[in-house]
Amino acid sequence: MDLAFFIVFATIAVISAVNVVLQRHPIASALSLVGVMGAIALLYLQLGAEFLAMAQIIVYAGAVMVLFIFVIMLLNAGAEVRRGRSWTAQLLGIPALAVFTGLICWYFQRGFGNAGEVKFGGFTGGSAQGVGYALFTDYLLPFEVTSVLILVAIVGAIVLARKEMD
Amino acid sequence: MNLLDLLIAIPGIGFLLTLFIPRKQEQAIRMLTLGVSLLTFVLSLGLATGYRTGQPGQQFVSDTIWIANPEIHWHVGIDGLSLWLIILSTFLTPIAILVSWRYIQDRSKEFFAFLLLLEFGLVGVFSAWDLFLFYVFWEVVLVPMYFLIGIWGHDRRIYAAVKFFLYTMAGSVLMLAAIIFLYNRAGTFDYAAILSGIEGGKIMLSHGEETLLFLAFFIAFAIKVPLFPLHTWLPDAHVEAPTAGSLMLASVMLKMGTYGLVRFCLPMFPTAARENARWIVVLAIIGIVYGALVAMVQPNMKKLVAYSSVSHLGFVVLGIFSFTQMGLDGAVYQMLNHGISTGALFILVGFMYERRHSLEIADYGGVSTAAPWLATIFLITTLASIGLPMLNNFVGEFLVLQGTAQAHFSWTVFAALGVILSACYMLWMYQRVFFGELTEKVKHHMPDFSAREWACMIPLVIMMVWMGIYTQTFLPAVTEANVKILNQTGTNAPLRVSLPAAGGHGHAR
Amino acid sequence: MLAELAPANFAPSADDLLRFAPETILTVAGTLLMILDPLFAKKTPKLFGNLSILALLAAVAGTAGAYTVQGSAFSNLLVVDGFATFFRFLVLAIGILTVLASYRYLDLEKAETGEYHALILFAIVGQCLMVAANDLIMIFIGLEISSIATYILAGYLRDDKRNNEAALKYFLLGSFATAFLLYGVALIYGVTATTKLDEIRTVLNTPGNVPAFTMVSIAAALMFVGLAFKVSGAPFQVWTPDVYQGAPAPVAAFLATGPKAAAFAIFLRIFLTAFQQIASEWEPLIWISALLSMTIGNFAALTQDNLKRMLAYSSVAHAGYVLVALAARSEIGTAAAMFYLAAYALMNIGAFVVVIHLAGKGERHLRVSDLAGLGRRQPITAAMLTIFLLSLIGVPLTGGFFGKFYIFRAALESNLIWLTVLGLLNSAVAAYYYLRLLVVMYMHEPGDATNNLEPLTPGLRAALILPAIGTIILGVLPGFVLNFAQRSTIFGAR
Amino acid sequence: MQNLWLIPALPFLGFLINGLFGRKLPKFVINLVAVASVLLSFAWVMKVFMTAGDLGATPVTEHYFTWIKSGQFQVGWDFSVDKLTMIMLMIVTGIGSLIHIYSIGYMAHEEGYYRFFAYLNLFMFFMLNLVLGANYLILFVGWEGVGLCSYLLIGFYTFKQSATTAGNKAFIVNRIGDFGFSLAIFLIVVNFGTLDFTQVFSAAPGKPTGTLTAIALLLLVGACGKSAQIPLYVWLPDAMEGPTPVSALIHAATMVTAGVYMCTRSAVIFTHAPIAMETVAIIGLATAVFAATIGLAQNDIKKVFAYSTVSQLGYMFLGVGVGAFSAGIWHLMTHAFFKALLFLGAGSVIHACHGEQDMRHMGGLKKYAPWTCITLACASLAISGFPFTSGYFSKDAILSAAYGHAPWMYWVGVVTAGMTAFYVWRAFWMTFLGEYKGHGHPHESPWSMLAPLVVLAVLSIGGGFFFNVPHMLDSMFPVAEGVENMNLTYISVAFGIGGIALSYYMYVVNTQLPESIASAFGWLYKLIYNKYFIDEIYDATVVHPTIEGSRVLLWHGMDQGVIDGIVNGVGTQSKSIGGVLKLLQSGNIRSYATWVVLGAVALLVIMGVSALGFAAGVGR
Amino acid sequence: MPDALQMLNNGVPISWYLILSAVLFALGVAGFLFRRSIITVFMCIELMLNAVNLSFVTFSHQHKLVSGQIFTFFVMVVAAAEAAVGLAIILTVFRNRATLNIDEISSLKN
Repeated sequence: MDLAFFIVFATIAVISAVNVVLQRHPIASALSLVGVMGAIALLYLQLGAEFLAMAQIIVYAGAVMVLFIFVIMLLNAGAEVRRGRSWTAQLLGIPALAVFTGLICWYFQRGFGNAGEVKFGGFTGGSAQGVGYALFTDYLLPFEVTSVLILVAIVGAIVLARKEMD
Repeated sequence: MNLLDLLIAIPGIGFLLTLFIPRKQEQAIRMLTLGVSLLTFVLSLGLATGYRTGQPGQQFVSDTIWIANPEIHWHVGIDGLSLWLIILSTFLTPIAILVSWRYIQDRSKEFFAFLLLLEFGLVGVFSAWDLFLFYVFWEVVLVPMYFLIGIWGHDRRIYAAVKFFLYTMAGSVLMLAAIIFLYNRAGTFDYAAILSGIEGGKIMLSHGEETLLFLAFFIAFAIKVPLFPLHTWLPDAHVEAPTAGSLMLASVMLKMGTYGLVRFCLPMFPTAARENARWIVVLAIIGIVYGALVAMVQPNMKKLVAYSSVSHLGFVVLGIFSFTQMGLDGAVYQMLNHGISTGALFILVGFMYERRHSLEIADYGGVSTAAPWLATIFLITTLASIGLPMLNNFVGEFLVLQGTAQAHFSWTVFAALGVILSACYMLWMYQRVFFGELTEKVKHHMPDFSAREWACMIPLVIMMVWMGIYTQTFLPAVTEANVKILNQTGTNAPLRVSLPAAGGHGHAR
Repeated sequence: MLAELAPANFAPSADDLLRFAPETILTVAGTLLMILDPLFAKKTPKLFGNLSILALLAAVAGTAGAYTVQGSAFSNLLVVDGFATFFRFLVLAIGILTVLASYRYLDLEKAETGEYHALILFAIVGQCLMVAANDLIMIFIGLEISSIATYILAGYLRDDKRNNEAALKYFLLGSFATAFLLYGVALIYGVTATTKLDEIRTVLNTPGNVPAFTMVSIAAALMFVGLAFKVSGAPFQVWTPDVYQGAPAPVAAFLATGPKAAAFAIFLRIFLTAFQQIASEWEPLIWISALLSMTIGNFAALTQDNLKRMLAYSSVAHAGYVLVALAARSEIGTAAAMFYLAAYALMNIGAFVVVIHLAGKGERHLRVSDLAGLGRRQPITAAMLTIFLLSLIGVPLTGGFFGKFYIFRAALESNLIWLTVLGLLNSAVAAYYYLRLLVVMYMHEPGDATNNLEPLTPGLRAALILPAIGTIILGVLPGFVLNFAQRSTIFGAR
Repeated sequence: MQNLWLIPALPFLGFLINGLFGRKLPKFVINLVAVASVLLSFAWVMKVFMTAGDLGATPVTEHYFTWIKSGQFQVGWDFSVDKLTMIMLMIVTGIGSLIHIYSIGYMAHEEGYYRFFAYLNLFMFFMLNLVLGANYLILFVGWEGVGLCSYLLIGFYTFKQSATTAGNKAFIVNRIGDFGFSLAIFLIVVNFGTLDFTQVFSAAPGKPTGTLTAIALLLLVGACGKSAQIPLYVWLPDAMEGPTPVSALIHAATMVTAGVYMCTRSAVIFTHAPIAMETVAIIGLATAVFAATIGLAQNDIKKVFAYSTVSQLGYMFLGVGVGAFSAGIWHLMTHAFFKALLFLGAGSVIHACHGEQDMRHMGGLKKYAPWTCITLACASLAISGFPFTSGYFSKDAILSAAYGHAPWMYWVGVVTAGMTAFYVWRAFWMTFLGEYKGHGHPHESPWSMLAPLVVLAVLSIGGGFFFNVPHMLDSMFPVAEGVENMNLTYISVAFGIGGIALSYYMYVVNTQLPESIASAFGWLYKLIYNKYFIDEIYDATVVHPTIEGSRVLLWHGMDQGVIDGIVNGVGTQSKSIGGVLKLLQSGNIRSYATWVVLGAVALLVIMGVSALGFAAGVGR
Repeated sequence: MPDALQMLNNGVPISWYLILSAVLFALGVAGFLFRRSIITVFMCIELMLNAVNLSFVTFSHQHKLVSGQIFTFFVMVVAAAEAAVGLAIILTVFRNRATLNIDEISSLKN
């Protein structure tokens, strides 16, 4: 069932991602992105990252995407208008992207083609316990420092978003 | 701290001191800078009196580590080559200050400070015995001159200043690359050590490397000289610069190029120098004739003198690349001569500009009637410039051409054309400016020399005559240094002296 | 399972804490500023600047303290070695100068000073972390702290359209590039199963890992994208001019120096430790990038009329010079890059300070022609700018020259002859647009901008004179800094 | 020690005093200084002459100091006196003294009086240097120095455009000659390693003929410049713009003969270079004829004498060229007497006519200026080679030597002699006979001017008889095997007298004749009258193309067009490259992102490809 | 098709995961390049980060190490922080320009 599971959710992820790119309205994109994230969360489960799967759903698909949608609503952003254009992006972007994807995939296939298989339960270190342990021992410093990051984000959001008091 | 260190330090300190005088105190600034430069000059005479010919190596050496790694030394010293060039610099700086005494009214503080900075750099360039140090001074000189031209120059001063800076910069970055390359190869910046390393085979350069290094140095120097066809910055820079700027530029800064050729290009890369001499000489000769011809048709006095510098410096390069004792001696002597006589010409043209506010030849005429002494001194300078015997340039030109003749007679034939042409353009200019009917405009604007102007010119005239007649004051030290350099290039061909043969048979060629 | 996970020693020791002292000090100070902000912002706007300078000075002391106990900390996530210390000092110094340069600006623009300084301090925390990090995670987090803080700073004057645009561009493109960097990190992790630089190196040095090299190269290339973006090396420099131009001038000064120095630090550390084994592979990348950066930066700057934009292009070109040092991939090259970054930081901040001073309220006077007659109206300011410009050109007796000399020396020693020649010729081209400023400043008659120029405030004066002195010292007596740099090229892992 | 240095030093002292302080000195002091310095110098020459003993056997040589020393090459400031020098010294100081005295009167009313004497003294200094120099370089010093003084004195009237232009022309044409001379010096050093006369001459016989010929020909170029020989004679007629005493001293008696002196001095080299000798003779002869023909049709009294000088110098060269060095020097001396006299006399005439120089506006001066008339007659006789005058001896010596060398040269020379007599006497008749056609009242000159005329008249008549130069010099230059044939002498005398008679007929008896001849041979007359248009040809072929070529091709074309075009072009191109690069910076975030992606792709390709190769390499 | 069904039960090759992540990454890039709404563009960045996270977790599985997941964890945190700041920036832009079209935010150029 592993492969089937993968194929199903990978397909969902890709289709949602394509939808993110193709939708003209931000809300549609945002919802598609939630789909991608959900699919990826399930793949995480397969990869043995239980904690991350939950976090993905709660933090990403939940909090972050809600924030996005909130802003979209706030700004009343409608479907995008085709004004102004970038020839560079169109002319050079598509071939560049194609080559990029092709190359990376080729390298992956070449470099990790026989690196093993993924199966449910193949790795189980990604439980809340395992992750938590690592976070508070070896990765204590980044964990603590992340608080600075978040502080900065808070300060930034306040500084930028608040209206002039006076 | 020996005498040489002092000579470099004093102008530098003077420069800093000047910066701290309030700008309102213009007279004090002038006096201070003049005092500093005179002090430097007087002290520099100590080099001449203390210099011992016949003593090997450089003298007045001062060698301390400046930067430990990479090992860069404050290594200064002089030999016969640098001795007189240093004194030339210190000799001309007070004159440059005097020349600008009244002319510079705007931002005089910066002006006089820059002159001292310039002197600092010049003395440093000629005494540096460490390639890095040399490069530092080489570039330091660039800055004050850039400002002198750009701020106090004439109408197209900005174009001229930028052109001057970029031209020189383009050349000197190549030299920097070459210096670094040499350092990586030799592990030292010390000139003497590199020299002996090359001679002793400790520093092995492939043929291609040597040629490229030679060219990198050569181009930097050739631009500074300037050698045809890299000369076009010169007329612009000269014409636009204030008098003192033209003076220092022509008299001393151009010599940095030729000095570099003698000091570095020849002894460090002897094979490449010999191999490339042929086309360099051709360029030098083209420069001589071309500079003279173009000078002839200039309607602007300063431009005329500028092109004449191209021509004169062509002689110097020719002498250097003749690889003969006489040629090299002549070249070095010619550097000094050109410094004196062309410097004097620029000063005189400057004096005239201060009076008539024009550099166009057509705006003058009959000046000799209005200002006979000005005319007289100008004439003497003109004559010196065209190489009249008993004045300085003759000796240099003679030696250069003689040396060239020894190397390659046909070169001399073409180069000597320059001697004819120099008479043409200088005398034609002199005629148009000083002779003819005295117009009203000239009449009322042409007072004769003031005391200050006399003070500028008398030393120069004395030097012209002294260097023209009693060359033995200067030449022995120069010869001695050149012997060493030629030995390094391995090309000091002996003169075919044929004393009266007993049997009446001189040996055939 | 717990037993399996139990580490031998994870509780941070006292030394570990000392090694982390600068970051701690700055974080505390930043937080303190936030707390004080509502209380004092209206009454004593200068307080925050003063406090930040105190904090930064304390952090300098902390750095010095940390230097006395060199070594790795926090499970080898951090490594305090000479290299890290050098860059910590550097970013702290940049911070001090930025704060000095900001007093008058914030005052004129009536901007909130508390958050501003807090963000500067946090950005520096991030940079200090980056330069001392030994783990790609730490590098990433440090980088993000610094980046996010600077995204905000770039758009700090939120009612200014230029600020908005700068922030948006910086943010979007920055995140975009970071994604590439991360992808590279992921690949490295995939190949070597670690994110610690020294361990990566050990893995790569182990014989028998040959097939992995392709993947590592790809990873290096992707990381190169992200890093080159941060240091504005071509062809990832595109954002630089727009962002520097749009950002508040003191922030632009900071952007051009602080994050750049820190990014170069990790660039050097990653490529010279982790990827040392495949150096011959990535050398051509650096080579090309260096040449492109120098050329694009210098040539595009030739026709710029906006001072900030010109300085932005110039900073691209200077990134190119540092990349030359990196291309030399030797210890001398590293020392050269370090020295150059120090010299560059000083002269560039100095130049920006003059721009800040000149621009005035609302940054009205940003054109090159606005400098006209500065030499007459404010000779000291002009003289200082002259020193910086000469240093940027690379005239001897300034730090810029010695740095350039040292870089090209390293390059030649590694046989990068053509790169050296092209680089040097480039610096001759560069002379043109720096000279143009000198021309305008000294050789044109004073115009509107200079005639109404207010005298230098103490903060700006200090922010001008300190870098000027520093530039000269680096040019005349580079020995001290150079020795430090040379001693510090031995990375902690070795 | 003869203290030879005193000889030039005295005039130099005079120059310094007058030059530096002359403006403030009273006239008589200036006179005193100027004349006394030259007279003293003359006296010192005589003293040396008396006390030096046999100069032929032991020349006096004195070394003062080393002038230039470079490697093994060394030139000293050396003077030496041998017989040749002695003769030259006496001519220079003697005639110099006379002309200084004459100038007191002549220049009395000129502005810049002190300046004139200063220059004149300076000229004496350099001329004496030239003569005394013991090596080629010291000779060259004098050589250039006299050129300078010539320049200064020709252009003495600085406000006159024509005068200053003539000065320039003189200097520059001389420079062309000096170009050759200096090349000769270089060749000498290259081949001999020294410039000392004694060493060079003792080594010369052993050198290959080719070398010696080259040196000799180059020396000849120098001599042609200074001594106004074809093709460099053009400056001398123009040089008459200077005050007349200058024409007499510099452009007749002394300086212009320096070329002859130099060739004679280098006799050893010339005699070993037969081709060069032949060239000298032919150039001399050609110049003599050529200038004489021009002289036939000139109306300016000084121009007539100027062309006559050119012609006579041609004679001297002829003498040198055919090997009769001493005859050349003899003619140099007699020419100095009579030509100085002619010029001074002309000066007196011009003085009398208030500055008029055109002979058509003179006439009948015989009764107004009798002394001038008599002395000029003496000079004219001498130059015509009237028997037993000075010219008779020296010209005869040259012509007979020429006959010995090649008879056709003799015949050409004789015809030239006839022409010489004709145009000189033509001038005499036009000036002194007939009616006065000028303005104002002509008057005789003061005694300070007449006294030198008288002395010179005596020398012109008797000089050849008293001073037998070939005899004096026969230890240095053995007298050429002259053809002792009195018939030759008779023929030349006959030509001379014939010339005088013809001119008398044409200008006194039948005064209409010249005009009818002129109109009959219109084109020929025009050609001669306009000096064969040589100046115009030089202008059109050399001067103009050089100047315009320099201006248009070199300055505007090469310098400003090509070189600066490239330099500025690099600048503009750089800027336009910058402009293009700027366009990449479109401001659009999406295109920026595209650049990032493109860059990433490029890196991936490069890295991937090279890594594959690397892996393969390691794998192997 | 028992074979095919059987195959569905097999494990998933690591490379497939990686290729999936590459495809998602590329789609993110494509969105960045071709979308005009700033918010969508920003979301595309999130998509790219997710793709990267996926490969981290994959590698974590491959190496049986939790560190990859830790990395992912931090990436999430950073992404959240970025989202806050980014949206604030977008807010200010919108406030001043009343547009969210990325092509219109190009006044700083050349």
